[in-house]
Amino acid sequence: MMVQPVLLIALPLFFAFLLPLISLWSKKVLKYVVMGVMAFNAILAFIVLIEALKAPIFDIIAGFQPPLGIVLMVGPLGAFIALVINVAAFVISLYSATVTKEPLLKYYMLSLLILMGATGMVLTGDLFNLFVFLEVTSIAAYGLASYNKDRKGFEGALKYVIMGSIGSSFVLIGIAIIYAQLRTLNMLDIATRLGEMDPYTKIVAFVSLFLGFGVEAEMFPLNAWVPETYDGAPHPVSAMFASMSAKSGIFALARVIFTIFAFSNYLWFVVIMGILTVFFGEIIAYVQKNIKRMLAYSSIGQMGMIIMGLGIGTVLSVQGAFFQMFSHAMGKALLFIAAGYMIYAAGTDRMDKMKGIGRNPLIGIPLLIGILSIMGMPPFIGFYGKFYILMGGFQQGYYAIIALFLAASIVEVAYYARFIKIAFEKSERKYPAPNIWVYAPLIIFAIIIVLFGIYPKPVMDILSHVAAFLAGGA
Amino acid sequence: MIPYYYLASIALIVIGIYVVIAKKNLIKIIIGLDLMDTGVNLLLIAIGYVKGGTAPIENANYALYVDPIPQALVLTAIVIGVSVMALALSMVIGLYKNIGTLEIDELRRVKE
Amino acid sequence: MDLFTLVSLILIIAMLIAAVVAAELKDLLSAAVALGVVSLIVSILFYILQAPDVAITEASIGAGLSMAVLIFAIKHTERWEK
Amino acid sequence: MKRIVAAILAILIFIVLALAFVKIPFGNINLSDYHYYNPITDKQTSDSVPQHYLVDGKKDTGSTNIVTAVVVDYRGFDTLGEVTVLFLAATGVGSIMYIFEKEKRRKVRRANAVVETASQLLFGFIVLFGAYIFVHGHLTPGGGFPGGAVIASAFLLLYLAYPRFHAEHKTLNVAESLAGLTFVIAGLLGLLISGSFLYNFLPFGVPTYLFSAGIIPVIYVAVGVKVGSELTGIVDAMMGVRE
Repeated sequence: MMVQPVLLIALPLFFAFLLPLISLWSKKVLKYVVMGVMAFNAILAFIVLIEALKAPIFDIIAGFQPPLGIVLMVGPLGAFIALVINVAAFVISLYSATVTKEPLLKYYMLSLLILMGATGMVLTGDLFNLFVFLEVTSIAAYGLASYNKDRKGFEGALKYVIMGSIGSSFVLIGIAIIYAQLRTLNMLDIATRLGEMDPYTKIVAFVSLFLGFGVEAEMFPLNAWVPETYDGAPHPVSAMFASMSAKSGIFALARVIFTIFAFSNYLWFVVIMGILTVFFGEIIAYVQKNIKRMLAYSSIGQMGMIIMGLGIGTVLSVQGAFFQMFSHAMGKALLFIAAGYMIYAAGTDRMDKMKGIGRNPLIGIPLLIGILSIMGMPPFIGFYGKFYILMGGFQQGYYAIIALFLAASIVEVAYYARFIKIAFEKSERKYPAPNIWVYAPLIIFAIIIVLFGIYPKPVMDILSHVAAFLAGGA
Repeated sequence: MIPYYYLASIALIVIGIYVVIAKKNLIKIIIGLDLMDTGVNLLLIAIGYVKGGTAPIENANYALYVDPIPQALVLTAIVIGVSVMALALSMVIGLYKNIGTLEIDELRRVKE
Repeated sequence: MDLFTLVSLILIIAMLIAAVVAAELKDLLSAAVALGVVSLIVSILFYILQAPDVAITEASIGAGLSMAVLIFAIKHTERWEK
Repeated sequence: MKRIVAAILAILIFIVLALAFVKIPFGNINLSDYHYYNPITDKQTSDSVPQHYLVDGKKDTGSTNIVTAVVVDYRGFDTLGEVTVLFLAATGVGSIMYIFEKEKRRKVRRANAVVETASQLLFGFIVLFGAYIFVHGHLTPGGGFPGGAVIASAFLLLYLAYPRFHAEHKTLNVAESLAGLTFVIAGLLGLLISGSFLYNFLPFGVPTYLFSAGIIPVIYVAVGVKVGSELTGIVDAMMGVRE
């Protein structure tokens, strides 16, 4: 049976509108409804992926041929990232059961809608529709970031709102410039007729869109919001940011770079932004004492690696970038969930007060797997991403960039090793045992990381479509 | 020669950017964001204007209409702008109830 | 210079003055009112540019409700910028 | 110092953006000069997108207001996203202002009798006017968003006249949920009937009549109710006068 990709967007939206009515009947079932919807959505995303592997799907909305109407353009890579986002959302929704702060109804509505926005950003094939979904994702993220309603939460969320609004204004300026010259909004239509644009105007449009989506993709220097927002948000929400909104932002960036502007002579600009982002993130992460801030800066570093992989622009490096998106979505979500438990168990967010917290095997083993994967050790999934980005860099002869990249990786290994040492140190202190909503998501993520680390062939098969993506396809 | 409508809307955007970067009061910053939004909206509508055209509502006396798409886009953008503004303002109120100031400098000082 | 240009230029200059006033006034309540003036003038400009749908929306949402929300927020916090 | 940096940056952005608009004419455009490309059939056409809307819009959608045709039908998916954004904002504001609900209300002065009586009189008329705007969205300028905003402004008037007034929260929530569900269900019905989401499956009727243009009036009524109740919810939360 043919599953239309639009269902991936319509279903969470339908249930988000339905939740207030369900809550009139019973408040207890809400979390199970949300989990069920997200699980079903992940299954749908899997079916869409299988179909997209045969041929890219064009899902016409409202019955008008593109570019007259909006079209969803689902290639294998888009479907893959959508699946990653949906699986991560489902697993994180298990951990969301530990959230007890009221108003829970609003929390669940926002978490369904951030999923809807992130999925829509990945699937859509229309530039203005991409902007609308960017706004859905980021406004849901603003609401979730300030959910704790304490000082840290409001500060982080406000910073995010200000940066995000500037970014979305720039996206809109880029859209306006492109529309003024081409009178169309469909991505493939724009790509085909890009030659009609004035060269200077084209560069301004590219830079506007690039900077606009760079805010969501945590690119330097637009990432000042990241540490405070991640730190102030509830723990499941930090995991959501790392694995959902950041991933959809980076995919939108890839769309801008490859699908719309099939640029090859300006890619060095992207590489430089990427390496700056890597350095900014990793160096500051090294000096952090607060665990969530450290993870947030490390997240910036990882996003920088992805941007670099996209910028190098060979098939191999872009494959690496997409693999890195997958491994980062899984690994960072795991680490944020683990960090959430540790902050709860240790009663503080300072790392030096967490001695011996990993000695409980239910926490320690997934934590170790997650850290090793993020560090890029074989045989976990994090290895392949970094490895392919490096290989792509060698092919293109970016030796200086590669040296810097390796240096940043060593810094990353250093601070994670320090953290491992603290977490597994012998200590007299007793920590409360985790409940099932904590260790079940950890174990699921750990299984995914190990499974695809030992047997990466299915993922590599999907990523073999990168060549078509680079050529400007779906 | 750059048309004055474009210059005016870009000037509005730039005033907004200046306010956001230079001012230290949170409500002032939000006013700056709103100025930016308004500027982009004016830019889009100006792009869609056709000299001698009339509003795109069917009219037997006219044959020339302005471009309807930017108008549809701006309709969306206005609503998004007011949503962001309301959300940001409620966060400002929340922050004020927590620490009792709107100035970024004082906010930083309270932290230490 | 035709009427269209003349009226547009006058309104644009008024709009920019109101924007600068909104940006520079220390009294946030007055700044909010100036912002409402900007929105109102922009909605007239929309009407001149043959976009009545957008003009109605901007006048009711941009100039009306968003200003009301801004004034409520100022009422809950402080009126003067330091 | 910060002001100087900001001013320099602002002037720089101004110059860069202004130069980008040198080649973009204002007003002197011919909409049929642009020829769009259909990526599915892989064909270049002799038509441009706005020209197609203006010429065939009435035939395609049955609406005489082409902006409405674009907003609700051609680009209806954007409008669904936009409604979601407003819903999110209302949800977010509700979630943030939740803690302040228990706060003690300040002593409020009653507004005078003239304001109270006038707002009672006007309330009905304003709501009626808002409803008129969104019901006739496919015929005249206006539509769901301004209509909803007008309805919200009627409630705003009540809030100002009666400081103790507050809208029933459950009713607002139910209204906005039902309106949102109407929109999504209309979209899903289109998917079931013709295989494409948000397809305009109802008969178009005779253009310029109230009951024409298929699902456009249905969606615009839903949008109007939703926008009205959400903006009222935002105003209600921002007033902070709840017990």
